[in-house]
Amino acid sequence: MDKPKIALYWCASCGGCEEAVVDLAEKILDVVNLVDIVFWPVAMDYKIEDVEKLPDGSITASFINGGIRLSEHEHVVKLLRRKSKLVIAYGACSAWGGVPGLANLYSREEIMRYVYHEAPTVENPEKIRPELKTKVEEKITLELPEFLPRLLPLDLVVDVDYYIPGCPPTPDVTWKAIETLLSGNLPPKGSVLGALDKSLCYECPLNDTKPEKVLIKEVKRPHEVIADPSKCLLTQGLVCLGPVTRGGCGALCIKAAMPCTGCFGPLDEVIDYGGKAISYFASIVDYTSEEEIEKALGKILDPMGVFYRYSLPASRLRGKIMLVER
Amino acid sequence: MSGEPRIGVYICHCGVNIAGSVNIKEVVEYVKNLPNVVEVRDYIFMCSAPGQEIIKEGIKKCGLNRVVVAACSPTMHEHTFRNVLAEAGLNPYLLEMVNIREQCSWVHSDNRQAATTKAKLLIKMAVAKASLLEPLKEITFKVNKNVLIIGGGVAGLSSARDLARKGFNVYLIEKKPVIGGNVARLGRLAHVELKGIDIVKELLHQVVDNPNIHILTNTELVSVGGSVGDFKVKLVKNPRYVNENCNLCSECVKVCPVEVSNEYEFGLSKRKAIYLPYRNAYPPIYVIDSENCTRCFECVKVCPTQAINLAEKPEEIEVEVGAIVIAAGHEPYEPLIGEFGYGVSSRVITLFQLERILDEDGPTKGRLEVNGVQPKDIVFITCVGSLNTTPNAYPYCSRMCCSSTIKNALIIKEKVPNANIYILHKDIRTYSRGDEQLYLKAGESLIRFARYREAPNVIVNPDESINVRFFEETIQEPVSIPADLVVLSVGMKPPRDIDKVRTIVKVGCGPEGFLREAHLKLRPVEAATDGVYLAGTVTGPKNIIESIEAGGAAASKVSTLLTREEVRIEPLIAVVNDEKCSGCLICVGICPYNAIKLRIQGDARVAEVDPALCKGCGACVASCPTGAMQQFGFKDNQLESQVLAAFTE
Amino acid sequence: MKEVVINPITRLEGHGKIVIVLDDAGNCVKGYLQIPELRGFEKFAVGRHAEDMPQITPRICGVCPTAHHMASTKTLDDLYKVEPPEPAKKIREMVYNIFMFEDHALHFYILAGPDFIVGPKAPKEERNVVGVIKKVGVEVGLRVIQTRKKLRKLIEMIAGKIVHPVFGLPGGISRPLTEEAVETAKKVSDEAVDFALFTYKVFKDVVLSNKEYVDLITSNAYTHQTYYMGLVDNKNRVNFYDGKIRIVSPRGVEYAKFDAHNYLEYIAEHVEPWTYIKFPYLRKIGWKGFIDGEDSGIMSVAPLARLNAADGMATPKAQEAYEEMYETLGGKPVHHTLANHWARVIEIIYAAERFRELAYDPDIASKNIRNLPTATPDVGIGVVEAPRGTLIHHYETDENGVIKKANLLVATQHNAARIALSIDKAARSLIRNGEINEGLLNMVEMAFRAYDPCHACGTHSLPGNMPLKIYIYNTEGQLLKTIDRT
Amino acid sequence: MSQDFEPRIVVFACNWCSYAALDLAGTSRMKYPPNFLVIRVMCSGRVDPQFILEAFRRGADGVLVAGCHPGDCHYIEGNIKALRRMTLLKKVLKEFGIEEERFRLEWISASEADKFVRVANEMLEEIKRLGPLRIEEAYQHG
Repeated sequence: MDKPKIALYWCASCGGCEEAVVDLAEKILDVVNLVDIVFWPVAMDYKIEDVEKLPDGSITASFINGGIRLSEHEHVVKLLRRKSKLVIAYGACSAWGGVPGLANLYSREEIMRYVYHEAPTVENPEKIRPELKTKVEEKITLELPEFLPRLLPLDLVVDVDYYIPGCPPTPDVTWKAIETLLSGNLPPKGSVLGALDKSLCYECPLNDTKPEKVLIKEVKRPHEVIADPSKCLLTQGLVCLGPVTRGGCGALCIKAAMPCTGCFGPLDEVIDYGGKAISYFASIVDYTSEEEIEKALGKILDPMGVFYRYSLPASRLRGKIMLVER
Repeated sequence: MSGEPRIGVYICHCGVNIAGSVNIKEVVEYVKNLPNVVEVRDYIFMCSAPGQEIIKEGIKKCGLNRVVVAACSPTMHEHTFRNVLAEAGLNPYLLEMVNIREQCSWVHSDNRQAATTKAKLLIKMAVAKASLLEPLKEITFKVNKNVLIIGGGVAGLSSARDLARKGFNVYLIEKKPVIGGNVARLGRLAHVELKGIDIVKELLHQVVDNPNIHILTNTELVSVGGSVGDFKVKLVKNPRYVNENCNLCSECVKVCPVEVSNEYEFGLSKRKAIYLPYRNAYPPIYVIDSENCTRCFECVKVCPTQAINLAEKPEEIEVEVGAIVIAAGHEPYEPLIGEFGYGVSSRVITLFQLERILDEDGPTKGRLEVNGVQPKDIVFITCVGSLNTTPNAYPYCSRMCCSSTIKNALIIKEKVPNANIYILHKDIRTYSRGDEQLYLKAGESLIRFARYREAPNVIVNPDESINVRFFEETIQEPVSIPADLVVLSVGMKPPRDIDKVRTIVKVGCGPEGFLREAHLKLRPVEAATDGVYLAGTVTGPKNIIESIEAGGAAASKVSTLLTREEVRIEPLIAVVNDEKCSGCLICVGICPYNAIKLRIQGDARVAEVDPALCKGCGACVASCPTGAMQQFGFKDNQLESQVLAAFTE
Repeated sequence: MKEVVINPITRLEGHGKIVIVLDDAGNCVKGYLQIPELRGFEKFAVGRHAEDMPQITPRICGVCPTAHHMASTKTLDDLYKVEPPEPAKKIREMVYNIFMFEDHALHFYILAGPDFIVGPKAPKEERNVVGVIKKVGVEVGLRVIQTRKKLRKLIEMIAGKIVHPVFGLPGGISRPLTEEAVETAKKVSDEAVDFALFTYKVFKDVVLSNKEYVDLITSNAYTHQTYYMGLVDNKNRVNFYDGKIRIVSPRGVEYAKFDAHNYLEYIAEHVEPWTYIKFPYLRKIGWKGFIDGEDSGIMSVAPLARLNAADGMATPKAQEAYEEMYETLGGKPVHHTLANHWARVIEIIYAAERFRELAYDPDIASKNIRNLPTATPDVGIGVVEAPRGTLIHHYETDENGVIKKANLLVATQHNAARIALSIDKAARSLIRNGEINEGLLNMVEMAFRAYDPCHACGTHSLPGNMPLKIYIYNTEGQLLKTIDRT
Repeated sequence: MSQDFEPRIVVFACNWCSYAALDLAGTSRMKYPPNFLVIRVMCSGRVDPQFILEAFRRGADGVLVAGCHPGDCHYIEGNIKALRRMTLLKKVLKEFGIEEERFRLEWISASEADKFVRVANEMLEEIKRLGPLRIEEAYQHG
């Protein structure tokens, strides 16, 4: 019988997800023997047109990484959805928007203006900007895809069957997910593949160093302390999102004495990662007076960058509500 | 049980209270089309017997598995309707109430349309939540048959007596080394040929030889865990340094070099560091106050029975009880130095000091004398420390002072027939049985009553003589009375460190610091915390009769609880999903009741909620980072469904 | 007029698109490279905690995250005016050289390999890693995969994560090395040096021994006379981690040498309406359009540029190879785009040697890895040499270290203009009289691939052919015909 | 803003103080605007910021969290936990571009029906001035 057909595609991603796949190293050859890759722009030169020729639903699974930032991304993922039995959001950007999703704190106009007009190196007296259509001297028109007003996670554009978390997913997580998919008995739609159903604390080597009551008096920013690598970072005052973040990465950052920033995203019951994160974190700030609480939490000057670093476009409010767009 | 939700919605008119400003018809039509709703009924009074029948009938006929009642506030009738469900064979927690009276019809009676629209939305939200309700099992504990009574005054003693007689095991703890509280030091009482100590003795002798009663003096409360029916109590018994072998031979007292003023005699006499607080004190054993003792060991040397052990250490005691009675009593109001000349002249004393002086067992063996001289012109001033007489006085009436003042005036008249006695009062409140007669008798005995509004001025002259000046309200003239004894009828105030006790047992208090009842009129001897009862003056001024009554009342309340085999508490508590819990410990630090512990499960730790300790605040749920912690009746999805329903059209 | 679209070609942080315009005679009159990619990092950096930037900016590129992480971390040192302890600097530089080594090695074997080891005109089914392995032997192929794996594992041990490292903090790094890491580093560094020298041998045997390739390298199609930019140490030798920015003219004379703090004086960016990428150029010379020569501000970065901009290499074996290249290609500077591959091999040797020097330095095991900042932050500028060229980060913050302004000059960007030149020139000189065959198109792509734009590393990494389709439109945009390269 | 705009405001009220205060407002026949929809919780400490974000997401023009005064919490310190969370949530809402007038945390004891009425009127007025929070529109493409 035919090998399952697989497509891989990137949207607004950094390529780290591709690296993660390449980091399967020898295993990647096993994968290749098990499946037919019918579309992978990064690796092979099949064209979008080739995909369009395929019958609907003929691709077994499409792995899509990166958020939806350009009209082109939107177009391709809709095409892949049509052609695929399963669509899998691969990596944090595709699942919740990822770091580039922080762009949702600014309007398209603000971004364009800064990048092409205001950045200190830019010399652009005629205030030129990239245009969707440009007629060049050779009298042909060069086209660019539209830079959408918001970055969107994949599941706000097409129906998503499974998620593989991480920025990027570790080879281990990727491999586990692939095994699950090949195993035949698929988990319920919407499941997260390859990772744990518990938070990072569950697998964190420092979890046992916590005192019985985890309460903190002083919030510290990473550059302010030399953290003790053998003690729970949260109890050292660092904002560690391990408790609210899905486990499965192997606590890599913690092992480097850096707090978890949440790239594996929330657990199933959580509807707004950042909302849950602030709820948990604020709760353990051990003060009772308004002033002291305000003072302690005042150390966090960038709640969005800290609590929504990978999930702003998937948050309940998606990003900043632009007055200009009201 | 649950399965596909089949919801019945029952809308109450509450006469015109709801129907008057909410268009019930319109609401009924609207509700019919809500998801999962299979029956909608309205009725003039849902809480009435026929109303309840309508619901039971619906549950049976339409096979409902969820019920929404739109009526008054749940605080009013949630229990009523839960019982209705139970009687119809449905789990009582499959009920959701909608408050369309207090929070809708009554506040929007000026806008029928708005009230109707709001009622619709509120019901819609409730229906959404109801679809997600789950059957819950009430939490039950076996009831422990022991009782802890805090305070060895007459209220505590009478509680102890009654409970012990009913066969319950009683632990009676008293902070002081003596039992009997304030009453034990009162002299002759009104209407009866008894002294305060006789009352205490009488109660004691009904108590001490009862094997069910364990009296612990010098004992204080350390902590209370658990809840109604099943409290875990930690006590500490401070050393008395003298044991039961003591035969009161008083050799030790003779050799003790330390002499201090005796607080039990209100400073009227001195005592040694080893002492008996007052004559006939119970237990009849000397006690050493470690603060003043110099550890000279003289007493140890002379003690013929080797009853003294200075090495004695505080002892931790743990007891398990089903109920707790707080009978911590009160303290007499202590006038400030200079207040009515108190502390300035030894001729100015309080009513309690007078009680001691007139007591045959007291420092003067009952002789009325001040500095060795018998006073002749005696002025009582009532309402000292009460009725805002002075800036730092309490606002309330202390109830017993008027009668007690008159009683003592009459006793003096007996002892010193030619004494001139004035009683300066704001108002005479001899409300207790027989006291009015005392008042009349006093009049006949030529005890003079004068009324003041502005606090009298007690002038201590250089020659130690005293004049009491005040404006007499009846004759409307300023008056000055020479006095060689001024008695201040002081009121009652909450006992010192009552706050320590009430925070340990978790009981609220009123503005003056007396403990607060669950309901002033309906539940006067119960605290808001289940399983905790209040007896005697700890809730406010009372006379002896009232205190002993209260003790008895508390005892009978306790026994109704303890005669039950088990207690049930609402299961609206936190619960952990082991599959999701990651053992991060966040909840443990959040719980105010230490109700969450970690349990090893397989290779991992998971949180575990102790249903006996959890009070169902839900703080741990909101702080749980994974959503593993939820609260029955208030789960995330249930609350979210209400939010959703409020908007999605 | 006709238009040929090659879409997508190998990637540069987003899909690259080559558009080739033919005149009616079928001769190419213009080749365009379009980069449809924009995410706005410079804008949404505003409002972030500065110390988070070393974790945010690597998300610009998951292929060279270590470069962004390091540039950002150095920018924080500068921002908080805190000098890391020597051991911390050495550990950072070691990690950085490991990264440069594995990134270059991967490119040489897996991306460029097929072009050179197998041959540009060789049948497509062989022009991939399998073909490379056939040519150099299976054990070598495995050795490539295994070495890469070991190196990346080592980086993970020290930096936390390989893709998007986390260990950089102002004033040093987050934690000392574990004993395991110290020992592994020594062992692996020895292997790295052997592997580097072996790679150089392969390059000489397979590439330089083949006259066809050498001609290709030196062919005019791939030659542009532009300025060259790179970091140099105090002896003007190539350094990846730190140093001054040096620029030499097309004639090879030093045009400028400056501290990164002054980058704004020298570098400006030009905006075109038909692509999202900005084109950096030399501000003082100015933007003269897509032309090369001394009067055009267009400059070039990456291996060849670095070697051109420096006077030599800081390690012995690398220095030998350096001299050998310039002898062979007739002195400095070398303008042949494809010589980038050669330069890259030389840098592989340098990276390996430097890695070994540091791995055996006792400081690496030191616990003194951090100085806490005390100064109030205001402005910070940091620079490193990414595999693909000079990378500059520039942040301005308030007194609490919250970003108010950010400017990022990404390596590949510096090459954007020259890449555009290359595509145009290659297309024009290779596509004549409507003759568009696969070999030619691949050679057009080679012009592009020589710069090792991000993600090219993925290309050819799988067995199987790599078809390329060409669409020929008329100016009305009607499809005239398609040429299928399979 | 158009006068016919009737904001919809969600109230999370703790069972012991604020919910009782709302009942008291009723029993005392006070009047307040009908725009407030109450969700009852046992303690303000149960309120998860996620609920508030969800409410705004679904179209709430404002959200009020009401609990017992500090020190009066039926559960000792639940309201303080709410205070901690809402302090941080306020910062986040600001970043989301939601005006501060749209979200309030108030201490309302069982006897302070009048305080609820005052707060309700204030909130309504301020939110009417701000106009509706049209989140969906803010995310239309183009």
